[in-house]
Amino acid sequence: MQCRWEAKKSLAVNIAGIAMKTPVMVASGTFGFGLEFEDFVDLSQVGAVVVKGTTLLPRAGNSGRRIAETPAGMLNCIGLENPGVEEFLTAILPELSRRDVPVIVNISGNTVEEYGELAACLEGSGVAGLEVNISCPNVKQGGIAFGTCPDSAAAVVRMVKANSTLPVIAKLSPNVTDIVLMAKAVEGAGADAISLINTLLGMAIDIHSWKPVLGNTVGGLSGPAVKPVALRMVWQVARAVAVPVIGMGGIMTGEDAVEFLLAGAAAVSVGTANFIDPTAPVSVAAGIQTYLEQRRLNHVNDIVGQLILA
Amino acid sequence: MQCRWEAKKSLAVNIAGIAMKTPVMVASGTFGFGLEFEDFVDLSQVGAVVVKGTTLLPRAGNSGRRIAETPAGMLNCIGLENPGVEEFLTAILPELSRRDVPVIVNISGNTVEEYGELAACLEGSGVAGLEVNISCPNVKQGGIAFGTCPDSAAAVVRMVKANSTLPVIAKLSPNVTDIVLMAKAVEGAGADAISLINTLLGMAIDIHSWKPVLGNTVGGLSGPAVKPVALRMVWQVARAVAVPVIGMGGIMTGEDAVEFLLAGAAAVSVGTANFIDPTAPVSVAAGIQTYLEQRRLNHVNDIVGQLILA
Amino acid sequence: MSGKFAEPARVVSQVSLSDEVRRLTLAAPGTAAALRPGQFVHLKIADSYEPLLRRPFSVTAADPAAGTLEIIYRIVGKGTGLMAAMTAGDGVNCLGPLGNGFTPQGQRPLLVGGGMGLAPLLMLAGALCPRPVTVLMGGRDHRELFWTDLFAGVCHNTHITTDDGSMGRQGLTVDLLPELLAQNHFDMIYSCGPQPMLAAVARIAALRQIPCQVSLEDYMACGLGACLSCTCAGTDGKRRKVCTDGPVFWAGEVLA
Amino acid sequence: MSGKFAEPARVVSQVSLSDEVRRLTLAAPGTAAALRPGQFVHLKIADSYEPLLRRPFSVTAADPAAGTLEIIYRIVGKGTGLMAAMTAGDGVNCLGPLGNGFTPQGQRPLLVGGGMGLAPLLMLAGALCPRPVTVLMGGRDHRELFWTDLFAGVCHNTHITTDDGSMGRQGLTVDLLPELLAQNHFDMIYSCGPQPMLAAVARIAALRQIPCQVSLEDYMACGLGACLSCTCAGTDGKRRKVCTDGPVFWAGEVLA
Ligand SMILES: Cc1cc2nc3c(=O)[nH]c(=O)nc-3n(C[C@H](O)[C@H](O)[C@H](O)COP(=O)(O)OP(=O)(O)OC[C@H]3O[C@@H](n4cnc5c(N)ncnc54)[C@H](O)[C@@H]3O)c2cc1C
Ligand SMILES: Cc1cc2nc3c(=O)[nH]c(=O)nc-3n(C[C@H](O)[C@H](O)[C@H](O)COP(=O)(O)OP(=O)(O)OC[C@H]3O[C@@H](n4cnc5c(N)ncnc54)[C@H](O)[C@@H]3O)c2cc1C
Ligand SMILES: Cc1cc2nc3c(=O)[nH]c(=O)nc-3n(C[C@H](O)[C@H](O)[C@H](O)COP(=O)(O)O)c2cc1C
Ligand SMILES: Cc1cc2nc3c(=O)[nH]c(=O)nc-3n(C[C@H](O)[C@H](O)[C@H](O)COP(=O)(O)O)c2cc1C
Ligand code: FES
Ligand code: FES
Repeated sequence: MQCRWEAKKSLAVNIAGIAMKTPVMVASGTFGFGLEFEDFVDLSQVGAVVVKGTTLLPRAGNSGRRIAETPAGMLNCIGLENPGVEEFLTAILPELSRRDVPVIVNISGNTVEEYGELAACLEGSGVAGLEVNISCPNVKQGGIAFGTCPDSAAAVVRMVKANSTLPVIAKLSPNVTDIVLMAKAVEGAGADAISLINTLLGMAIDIHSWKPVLGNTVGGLSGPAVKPVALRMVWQVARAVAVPVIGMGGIMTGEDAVEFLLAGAAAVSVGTANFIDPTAPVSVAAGIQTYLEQRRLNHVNDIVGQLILA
Repeated sequence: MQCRWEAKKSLAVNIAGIAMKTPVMVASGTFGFGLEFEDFVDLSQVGAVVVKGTTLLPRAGNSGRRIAETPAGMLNCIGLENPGVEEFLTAILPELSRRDVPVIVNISGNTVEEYGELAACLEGSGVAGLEVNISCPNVKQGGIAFGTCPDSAAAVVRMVKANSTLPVIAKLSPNVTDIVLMAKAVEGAGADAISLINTLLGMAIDIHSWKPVLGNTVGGLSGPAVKPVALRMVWQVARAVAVPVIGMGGIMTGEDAVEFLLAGAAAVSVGTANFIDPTAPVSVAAGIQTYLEQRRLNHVNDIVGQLILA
Repeated sequence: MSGKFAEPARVVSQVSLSDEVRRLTLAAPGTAAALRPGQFVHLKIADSYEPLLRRPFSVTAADPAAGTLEIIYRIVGKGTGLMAAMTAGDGVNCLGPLGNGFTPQGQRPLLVGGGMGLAPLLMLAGALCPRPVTVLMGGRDHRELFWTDLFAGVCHNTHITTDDGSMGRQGLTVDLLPELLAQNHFDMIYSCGPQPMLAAVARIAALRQIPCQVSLEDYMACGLGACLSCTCAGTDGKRRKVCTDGPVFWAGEVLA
Repeated sequence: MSGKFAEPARVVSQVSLSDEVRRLTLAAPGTAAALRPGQFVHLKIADSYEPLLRRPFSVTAADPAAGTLEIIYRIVGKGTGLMAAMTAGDGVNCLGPLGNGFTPQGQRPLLVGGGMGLAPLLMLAGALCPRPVTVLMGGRDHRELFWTDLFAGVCHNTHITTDDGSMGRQGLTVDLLPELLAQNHFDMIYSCGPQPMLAAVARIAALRQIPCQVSLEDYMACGLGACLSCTCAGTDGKRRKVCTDGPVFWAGEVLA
């Protein structure tokens, strides 16, 4: 049953030109194409729908087991299963576009050129922006490599910018020594916003079979377990770059979101939370609204980056 | 009340020349100097006691709040509070040496030279080995820098080796892009064993005060939450180096330890677990013993590195 | 209006059916009213991050009037362990009804279930009444006897195999299946259980040209078709989501 | 043999003392027999990683014969929230007795406690009997009235301040303290409560040259002196571990 709730003006934000009714977006790969959650969420009350990672050609993803629960977290190795950009444009977007919510397409390529092609395909389609996934740890080619080297990350972003007039969000991998270096590289390459974190690379072993639990041996860790790491990186990046930062990693409640906002995130995304509470994007936004009201604050921007250091 | 349990021969291992009755050591900083746990654990049944990070001069550590609980984990910013190597040698080691357990000293320096001096101080003291902490993320100088750059990590290890005849264990930080690169660097520099992971750098924010929860703003994440990341790194390192690997990060049970052993760890350490169950080093070892017995395996080495890949 | 709910549900009662198996009755009126045989619920067991994810269970009975539904589950891990400790009044969050459910067709249906795979078939058997329903059930040993009692009320004929022969015929359901098919004129087969059993049932059904539906299991995060944790390869080369395209498929759709 | 235990303890009973405060009685025979006033226990509340760490609580009474001990706690977060839901028979793991405890000296002791800081003083008051014990207690408002009843049985004189004046004198304990000291001849002060209160009590005690012990609180992981989560600066420049060197200190040792 759809959760009836309407965002107040105090939650409205604008991220790199994308107007959102709330600062709570949904994280790519955790909310499908949005329509799957309409039984529970009025999409017009979601900040933005970031759709599943999309590639030029359809992908079947990884074989074998794809998820494993871990303490306060989960591992996944979906492997970018998706219908491909063509199918997205013809079969999914027309329906999704009827909803009053910005649609952001998360794109993934095997080569710098593929990212450019994807951006070009999506030009003029009516989507609100592109999120460049340079960080997905599951794909053996590409993925991890782009996201862990400042030069290649910058090259991807430049290529996407060159092929698009849309706002471009660069999504960073946390599996790096220096997240600020990565953030500055993509900012320098023209990214209009930066989102982080993608998943931490992890693993689980079945002690009965002596085999990895996941079909792909390793997978990406998400959920509450990673929140401290995500928050630290968001804080480091937000104080180092001028473009808006979209924070994510383990956000389950309005309180969690407030931590990210105080750390400097201009907006947040909920990911794993959607699997536990299908109304999460709305309940987290409502939690932020309550927080603001209790403190008689007029607008969510009044708390963004307001962390007080000793 | 001390937990009465005796390790069978099937658990005995030898790590870089250090003979241990069980493959379960205790992680530096989580077990004090060992004596603090004698009410609960017979130290002679612990693989090895790795003492609190020790520096040349005494250190007061960080001010403000030093720990915060997180989902299935904890953050700490102790800041290497310790009595200094002199006091360790004169006031603590004589008593600790009376126990039938290898003592490994975790050392931390601000410069490459300090590591050398520390190693020299500990030469001939009767300790069983040195663990070189190049990874503690809490100390503003040194610490993090050494542990995240292969060259400086190697320089530290070389210096320690040059000043010591003891087995030298290099302890790696997980806050790096390429853990295998770090492992190979310290192996190349002469490390006799590699231990990992130290804590993941994280943060928490108090949404009531708008301040960081921790006195040091950021701190190190440990406990079950980090286990998937730790296990992945131990697996990657164990298959890439020839020296023995000591695995740690979120080990709470014998089953957790078995995962690390299958991934290739020759021994494991329990850290945060000691705070929840003061008998952890023994209960984890007992859990491994039970696991071996149930499968009629003769020795713990029968499972080390036996992960079956598809 | 939509037919899916994420409702705070209360435990009405819980009974032991064997050492390891329990029947849990939940008050979840929205789901109970909308649910069809073969659909499942996805339960958030504790208001905690341990365990984090929901747990999927087939529904064995639903009473729209009373607003209750029943599941039968085996205690296997953390989540089911916590469930086993629940008593009347305890809360869970119930997401459902999920999945497509069986197509209740056929005048002489045969149900083939192995182990906990009998759960969704139980509600189906009830829905197929008063048509004559035959069930072929396989289990490890006589401790799964409770299934016989449960199906007795809704089925005409019950055939049993156990791995150790301690109840019914010794062997697997699929060992008995050809015989049963030869002796009867079934016009529809429904099956749920371990993957190898489903593959064998589907093969035998295809040989005899009897339409066959199978209910699959997979590891699930969202249960809503969004995360792609649970997809499997269709025989046409396209992926199927077990949680929304299934869990019930025509055998030929997913089994070669 | 050692005096510390990590014992599986059972809840004997739990009663509400106010909206937010509960008294929990635990069966923990080893700890109950060994514990002295001012020591504390470190409780692992649930057999789960949520919450992960133990929680420290002062003991307000111990009955070695019955093998039980009592704590009085305020519901403030996750751990105490779970504790509040416990009923007789539920289990916790009890690590204790921890810390050093008070030095029970003085013939005319004064106990000064603020809020939950009254907890360790309650057991101390009982141990100081039959010496005449005076307690000066401070709280937010009349909802902390229950402390008066608890101390009534063990103290000769009870003085009360509340922030809002809804019970006793309006103001802080330290506002009333100089007056009390002028009117009586106390030869020992014990204090526990918020840091600013302790600092003020210590200052006033030093002026009057009355020996004073304070009981500190800090965030704790191990409770055994191993992790250094809880250390504070001593006035001599050396660090003190609140969990093992304390929680009770001579005021001059830790407060300037
Ligand atoms: C559509 C569907 C219907 C099901 N119906 C029933 C039923 O009627 N009765 C019954 O006893 N069981 C049923 N199962 C299996 C049931 O979901 C698992 O036994 C349960 O999730 C185990 O949880 P746990 O925490 O006790 O085990 P753990 O092993 O601790 O679980 C760890 C993780 O693995 C998942 N998991 C473990 N086993 C399975 C499994 N067999 N299938 C899917 N996920 C699994 C859990 O959901 C969890 O995410 C069904 C599964 C599916 C997909
Ligand atoms: C020696 C000692 C004795 C204490 N005695 C009592 C007592 O008798 N009655 C009572 O009500 N409280 C007492 N406290 C405080 C009590 O430990 C906390 O209120 C409790 O840990 C809060 O747990 P929570 O999970 O409900 O709160 P959360 O806020 O969810 O706890 C999060 C973390 O912070 C820690 N924490 C939170 N508040 C405190 C605090 N004030 N002091 C230390 N750690 C804290 C918790 O232990 C946990 O690790 C004592 C503390 C110490 C150190
Ligand atoms: C099942 C699953 C699938 C995901 N797929 C993608 C993806 O396709 N592209 C992407 O950039 N991130 C993907 N992510 C990462 C999330 O978008 C998000 O960055 C991460 O999960 C951290 O947020 P969370 O802890 O709130 O889940 C996926 C995460 C999960 C759990
Ligand atoms: C409170 C605390 C203090 C620590 N101090 C040190 C230290 O002094 N030196 C060091 O190398 N590692 C230190 N560590 C890291 C641990 O030794 C270990 O690497 C880490 O906690 C991961 O293991 P765990 O998850 O089992 O705790 C400390 C960890 C904790 C929690
Ligand atoms: S469980 Fe998420 S798509 Fe099926
Ligand atoms: S709590 Fe660990 S030293 Fe005090």
